[in-house]
Amino acid sequence: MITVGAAPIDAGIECAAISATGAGGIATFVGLVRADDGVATLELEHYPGATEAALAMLAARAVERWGLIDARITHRVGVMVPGDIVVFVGTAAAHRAAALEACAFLIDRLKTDAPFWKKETRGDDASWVEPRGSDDAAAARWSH
Amino acid sequence: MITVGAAPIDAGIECAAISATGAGGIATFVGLVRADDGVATLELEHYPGATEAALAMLAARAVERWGLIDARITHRVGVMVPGDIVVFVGTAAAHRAAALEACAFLIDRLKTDAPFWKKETRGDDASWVEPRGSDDAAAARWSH
Amino acid sequence: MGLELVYFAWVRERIGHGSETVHPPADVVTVAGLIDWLAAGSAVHAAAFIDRTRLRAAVDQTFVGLDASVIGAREVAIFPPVTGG
Amino acid sequence: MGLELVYFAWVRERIGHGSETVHPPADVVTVAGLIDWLAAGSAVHAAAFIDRTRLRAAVDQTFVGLDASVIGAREVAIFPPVTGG
Repeated sequence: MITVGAAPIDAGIECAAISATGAGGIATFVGLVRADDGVATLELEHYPGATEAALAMLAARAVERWGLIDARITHRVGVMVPGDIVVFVGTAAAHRAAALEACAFLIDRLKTDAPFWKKETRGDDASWVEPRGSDDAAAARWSH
Repeated sequence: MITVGAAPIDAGIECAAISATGAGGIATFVGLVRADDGVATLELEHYPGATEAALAMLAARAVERWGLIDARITHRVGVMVPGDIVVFVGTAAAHRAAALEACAFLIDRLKTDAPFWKKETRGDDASWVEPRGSDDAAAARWSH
Repeated sequence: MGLELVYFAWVRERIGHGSETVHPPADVVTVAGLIDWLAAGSAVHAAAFIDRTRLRAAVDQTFVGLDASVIGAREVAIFPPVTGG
Repeated sequence: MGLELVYFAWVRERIGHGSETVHPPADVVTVAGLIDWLAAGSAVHAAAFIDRTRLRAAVDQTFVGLDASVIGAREVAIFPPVTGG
């Protein structure tokens, strides 16, 4: 299931939902806003409709590639503060290797390809985040 | 935190607990009893005291190797049925790669080195599980 | 019937609004041509679109290059490179 | 003061109980020697320990080889290879 919205994400509820598939192995990743470099707020903007479609396509690719039973992506948008959950990714498979790899694939891809734009505020300064090379490298390892 | 006990494991509670560390990235793995090959029940036996100590040492190694903020292992013992959660592993790190790798490391090691013994019942037949070569191979990739 | 334009992130901020409806002439056939036409008609758009290498686009919610066709399109989005989730 | 023995999995099942206290003679100095002494004194233990390659041990909750010392030990565990969590 793909969800993009401004509501706070509850890690427990998300994890319980993907675990309820009853698959043998469930892998999840929870990404939170870090307070690195004095970030006060993180604002995420998305392209309503297109972003959801892009995440659904990404999830479908993971399901096919790793034979997943289910994949779940829940993404928050709007203004967040350090400690808030930005994204939840959950994968369910019969065996653990598939679930773990697919989960890592999804979060790496989400961090690069997904149609989101980030704006950080530090004190009085607000700036749009530029794409990062390290994220591209993390995503590239899945292309073989 | 290391917990080994007979109480059912709640994926939501576990995931919420490790997420509460507020680290940037949280990876979790939930292992459930599969109904493969007609398994009716899975019984896990452990060595009270020694098993907890072994898991604590494993978690400490992961914390050191990946610079984790926290690691959480919750393991069930006793008689379980398909769909029951056997194990929860959660790792918290500033960055996602560390959390994801450490989580995969912990579950691979748990599946081989951890002092547990498994007994499966299928119909009227009960048998102790033999160590599996594929699990050893999964664990060995972390030895470099 | 007009063409719906949507903007995101700093493109949206520089233009001052998230969407607008325009009626480009028939010789505007690509996203790049649309950007040129918008920039020619408005100093605000010209400033927002000044560095074309930093612009990305979607036509009817499909991500495309700036050389993609806008013929028959209902919605064109113009935005900076995505920074991921 | 006796030596506490603990058994797990099919070793426990074959012996019929999970723990017992024994008083081995002074010439029992290794886990392997302890196993030999137990097998010599009881047909049930002999049957449980028949294939030594399938036995593993811990001395005072530290996992060791069968050649490890039991001198001064308070607890020795004998069990099959672990099958993981």
